[in-house]
Amino acid sequence: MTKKPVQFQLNGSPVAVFSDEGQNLLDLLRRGVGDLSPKYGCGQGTCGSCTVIIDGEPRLSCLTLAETVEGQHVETTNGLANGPDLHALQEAFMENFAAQCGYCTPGMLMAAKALLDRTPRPSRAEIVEAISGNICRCTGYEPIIDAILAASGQPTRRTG
Amino acid sequence: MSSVEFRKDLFADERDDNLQEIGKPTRRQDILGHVTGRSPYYDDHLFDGLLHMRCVRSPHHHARIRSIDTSQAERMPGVVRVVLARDVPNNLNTLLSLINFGKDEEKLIQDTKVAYVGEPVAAIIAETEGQARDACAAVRVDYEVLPHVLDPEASLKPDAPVVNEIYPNNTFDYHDLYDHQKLRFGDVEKGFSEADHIVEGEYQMSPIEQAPIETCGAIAAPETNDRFVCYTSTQALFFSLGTTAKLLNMASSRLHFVGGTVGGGFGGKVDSIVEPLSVLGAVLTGRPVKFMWDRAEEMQVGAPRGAERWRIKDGVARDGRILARTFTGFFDAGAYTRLSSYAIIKCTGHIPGPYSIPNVASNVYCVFTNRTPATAMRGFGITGVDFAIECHMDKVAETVGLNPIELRILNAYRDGDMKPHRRLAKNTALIECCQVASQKSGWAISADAARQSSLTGGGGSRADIPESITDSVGRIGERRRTDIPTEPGMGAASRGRVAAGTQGIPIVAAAPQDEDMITDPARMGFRHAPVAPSQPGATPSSPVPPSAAPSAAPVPPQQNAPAPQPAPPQQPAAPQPPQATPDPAPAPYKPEQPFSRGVKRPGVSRFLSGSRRR
Amino acid sequence: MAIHKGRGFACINYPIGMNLGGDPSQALVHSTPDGKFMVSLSSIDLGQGMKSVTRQIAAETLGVPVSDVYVDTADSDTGPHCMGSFASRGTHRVGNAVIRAATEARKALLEAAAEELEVNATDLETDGQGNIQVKGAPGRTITVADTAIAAQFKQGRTLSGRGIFLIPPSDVDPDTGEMTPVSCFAHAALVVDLEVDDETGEVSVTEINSAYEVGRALNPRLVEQQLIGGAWMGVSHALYETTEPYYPDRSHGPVDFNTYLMPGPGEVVNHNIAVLERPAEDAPFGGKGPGEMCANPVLPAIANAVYNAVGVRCDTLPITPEKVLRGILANGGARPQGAR
Amino acid sequence: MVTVTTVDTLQEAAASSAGEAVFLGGGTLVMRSVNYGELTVPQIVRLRSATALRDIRADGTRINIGAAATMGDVLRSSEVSFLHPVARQVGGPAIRNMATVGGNIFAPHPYGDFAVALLALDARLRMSDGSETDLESLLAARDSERRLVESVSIVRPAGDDFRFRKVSRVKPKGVSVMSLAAWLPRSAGRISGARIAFGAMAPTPVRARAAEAALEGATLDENGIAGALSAATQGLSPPDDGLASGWYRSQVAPVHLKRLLLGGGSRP
Repeated sequence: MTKKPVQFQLNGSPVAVFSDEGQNLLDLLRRGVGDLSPKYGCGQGTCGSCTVIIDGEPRLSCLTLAETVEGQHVETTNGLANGPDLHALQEAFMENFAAQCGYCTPGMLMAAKALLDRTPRPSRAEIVEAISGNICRCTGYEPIIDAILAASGQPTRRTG
Repeated sequence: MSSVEFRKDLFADERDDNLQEIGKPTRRQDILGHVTGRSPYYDDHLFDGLLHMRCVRSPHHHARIRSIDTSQAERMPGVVRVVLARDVPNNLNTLLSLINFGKDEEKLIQDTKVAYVGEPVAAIIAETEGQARDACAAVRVDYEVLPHVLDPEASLKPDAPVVNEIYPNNTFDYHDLYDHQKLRFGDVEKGFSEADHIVEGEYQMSPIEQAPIETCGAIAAPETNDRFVCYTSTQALFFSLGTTAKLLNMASSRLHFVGGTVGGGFGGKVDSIVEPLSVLGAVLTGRPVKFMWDRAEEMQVGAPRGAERWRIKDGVARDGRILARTFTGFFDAGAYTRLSSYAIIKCTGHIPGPYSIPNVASNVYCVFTNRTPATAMRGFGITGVDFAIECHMDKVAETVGLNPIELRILNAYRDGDMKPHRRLAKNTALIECCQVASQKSGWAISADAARQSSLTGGGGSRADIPESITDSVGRIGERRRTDIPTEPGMGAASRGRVAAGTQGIPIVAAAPQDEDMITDPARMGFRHAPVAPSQPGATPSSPVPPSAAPSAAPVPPQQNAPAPQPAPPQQPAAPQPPQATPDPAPAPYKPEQPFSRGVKRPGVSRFLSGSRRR
Repeated sequence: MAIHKGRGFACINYPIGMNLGGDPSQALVHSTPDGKFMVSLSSIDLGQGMKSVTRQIAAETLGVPVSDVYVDTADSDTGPHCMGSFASRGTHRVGNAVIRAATEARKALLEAAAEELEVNATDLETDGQGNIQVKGAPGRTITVADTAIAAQFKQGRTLSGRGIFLIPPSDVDPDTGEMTPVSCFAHAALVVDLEVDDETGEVSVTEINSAYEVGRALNPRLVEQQLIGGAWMGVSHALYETTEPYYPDRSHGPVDFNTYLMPGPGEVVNHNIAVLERPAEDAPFGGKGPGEMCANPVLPAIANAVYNAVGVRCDTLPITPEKVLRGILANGGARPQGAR
Repeated sequence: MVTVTTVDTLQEAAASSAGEAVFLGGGTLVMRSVNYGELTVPQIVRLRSATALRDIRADGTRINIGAAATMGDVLRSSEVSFLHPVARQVGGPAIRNMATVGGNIFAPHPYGDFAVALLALDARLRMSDGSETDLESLLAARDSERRLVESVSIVRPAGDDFRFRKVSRVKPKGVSVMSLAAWLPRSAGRISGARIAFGAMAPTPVRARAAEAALEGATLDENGIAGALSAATQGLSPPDDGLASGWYRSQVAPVHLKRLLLGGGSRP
């Protein structure tokens, strides 16, 4: 099987790996690079649990042909914390009980980060829109919306 | 936006809220892993040389397998092993054989006949998932398509195709006696004849996919000590281990299962299919093998909660009291039993819902059809019948012209009431829930309904077991010969009677095996035991008009207790949790007609529920 | 076009634990050399919070801070047998097993402390902060850490415990259905408010007011997670979900989340919950499992509210716009049943 | 096994493997097929850089949208603000950063909401062989189309002449029960040359010609549109799928058309 070299930035560090023909970025990140934070939920682009940020935009790694990220900047939940210091979203997800099984959480965090990077104080409607491609089967979404509000320094149903 | 209040004022005299850790909003132990993406789900264990397994699946609802040609697939790039039925050492199982319930009937991989679309007939192990997919597409299976049946009631007709040869009547065999589970309490015909209204309804549940975001999967690998490790998404670690040991005819000591961090289950990860297949793959190849369902398989091949069909008939008095209720239920099990047979037992124990009804009867059928086998889902055995019951209660309320909440309170079960499965109700709280929901929504109920309590008004004559009418319609195989009614008691040539007042002894928890395990009851947060059921004659009255003057209600209006707040210290009373009683449990009740099992058990796993094997 | 408001009610109870018993769970508890405790299980955390609730149960029973306890699950080599995480059995069965194991470990802990303090173990109590003290004599204390060190390195004593909880199996009578199904029940009642579009049959749930009785909220935030998420799933089952949209015909079965429908984050329903706590005698600290029952009353309450709104009985799930519209057309138009 | 060929021009891509290879645009459809092993010919061809085909720019009275422009590109372009409500209804944010205008034209039922809007706007397509075609002709034969789309050209609709509505069960993101787009040029309050397109009412986006005809010379009010509503589904036999039956689609198409024509744009 043909292997193709791919080089890109992953969470700020250079990565050089070989991808298989037709391999998607999710599989390359998980098995090729060993970044296990993006999750497989469907391979169809319908669940959002593999969401990563590529060149500042949220994308679905399961629908991204791995070799196409050559030279691009990829961000995953694995790089969200700054060393031991958690990102405000991570703190807010913990504080607001915004995860149950936790499987959708890395994708949710990436979708939320992409939003906050551009819109530091999003409205509730903007948050809903930002996570609309990410499915959560456990929480009913409300704690997640609350956590993103809290991470952006806005009142939630508990604090507001 | 949602809100949560804790009504600490209710049942306050039964609880000691002065606990150190219980009742505190402690953060989840696993939350840091979740938000950093480092929680170790089964697929987060990396192996060098990991192989991938995929299944070749039936495109037909029902077909005989004439032949399977894997020659082309074997030559495909990356293919390491083709797995067929003959590679499975003990290729017949039923999931609940681990508790000795039902006959072995389902193959891990089929070789003779497929009974649903998606049933596996072969598995391919290849270097990549894509190669395994390509090779699956190259397997040629010659099928002889057979007539199929998809509607559960059509499946009960004498001429219906046989879905599952182990159960040739298309129904699970209960107690080696009937083709359904019966419940008989009192005399429903008498109840109907005394009623002012008869209310009938039919309800149909949809099949529901559990839809965890992590699909079912497992990775198995040889360990260095001649064992196999299996990382799994299972909801039941030893269930999956035991099933694997049985199907692979392997000592359980050679299996090392690791799980416990699972991306949602909702009942869909009990079936233990990915574990034996991945371990079999590791055995056959000597390499790590992953078997993971893709989303399409999870949705259409993974077992859903089966559809249920319910018919309910109520005899209702003018004032809203339900005098008799019958159920006829059909659980669409799909092609194999999985857990449906047990759901029906659970459901039968739940009937007629949280109400005290003096005459109750039900017939519930576990029916085989040519569709994906059904299994557990959040609300196992209960969600469907509760939908039926509560929709039906709305019709009853409309029929008698009563506020639907008051109708529920009027008929609600209370402490000390006898349930149709012949055990006394205790620790009930339906009435209080109704009252609080009424308050919160502003949907007013009468003063009399607001005055009722689960603690009083039960027991007395409501604790009696009435003389009950029985019948023996629906013996196994009868329905295959002739079309007979499915409703309770219908079509009976003769009726039996079970005398009033007979009741078995409730089973309580096995006592702690060592006195060191007996907990100081003062530390368990209980206060005095619930008050004894009140005397006869205190049964609830008929509802009074809403115009009646409100009186002091046992459920006062909202007292918002923003939990968690430690309550002030109080004197520990003398609670009596079970840990306090070192006495051995009373002997389990044994009905005269033994609960029949009859598992075919070559290679049966030996370590689960051994007490139930005979 | 008209939007019709509807209100529906339903209430339920829910059996806790595997129906006929015969479903044991075990737990092992042991201390580290300096008095931190590990709980070993083979139970599964599916997101319901098994690791967290058993941790709090162990800490409460041991009498130590929750930060001094961790739960390790599920490795079949180290975690003792558990039937599994289903049937709302986790809190009840595993919780009770953890209580027994932690009780035995606590007994050893107090005996070790008694030896150090030269008193009777029965005269000792824990303060929940990591100290063991003589009842009524606040000055005479020893830390759990010092006790564990003494037990380990001086006394030769393990601070550990085993626990199993089993409801022995019950039989079922084939003719009457007599059985001992379960030992306790959770309860719920709720009122659903919704709107129905009589031209399209579309239903939107606007508010839920509910009362859930859970025995005891062992961790109120975990209970809240279950109740809010569970009610969401109830709405989903009522209005959206099916693997066979034309059941019993098998055509058009969904294979992805675009066609297997669930409410999105734009359909979050205001849900006002009251939690009631009537502790069950044989449940751990009285707590019943809330995880399954929370969805159940939502389904019929929605069906009843749709009837109240437009006079259509939707007795077949899910209640799709198509079924509502067919009902309205069959009735010759919407037939609102009156405000409640 | 899938092979991936990278080329520099759209023309090379179109010629690749005699047109048998699948062209990788945003990947939302092709990569799903790759992941599920569903490509009939397991060959992918892709452009080394699609930047040049992502341009959105006004050209006289027309606006050209490069076929590789994503929904996200559309949303960022002020030239096509009238298409923002359409692009916002395609997938979630991540999908919108991948899904392309060109790909949407080839998206199977029930996808392709953007193409519905383009059909109502009478889009002209510039193809990889340099020829031009109109979208309606391409849709009619798209399964056998071997050329690739290079760009899409539309006229900017005046005022509120253009409307779009998507009906989905899940909010805010769900696939179409149906989508509707209308271009309603008016003079002196009377409609002239209306174009109405439906999505998810046929295997491809289609025009509702009978409704268009009924609107000729009509006013945009309850009386004026009555004829169009009764003709809304004439000639259409919408499909059953997991989201809705053909019966339901037929039944509510006039309702949603009415809401589109009288109520304006997309629902929140």
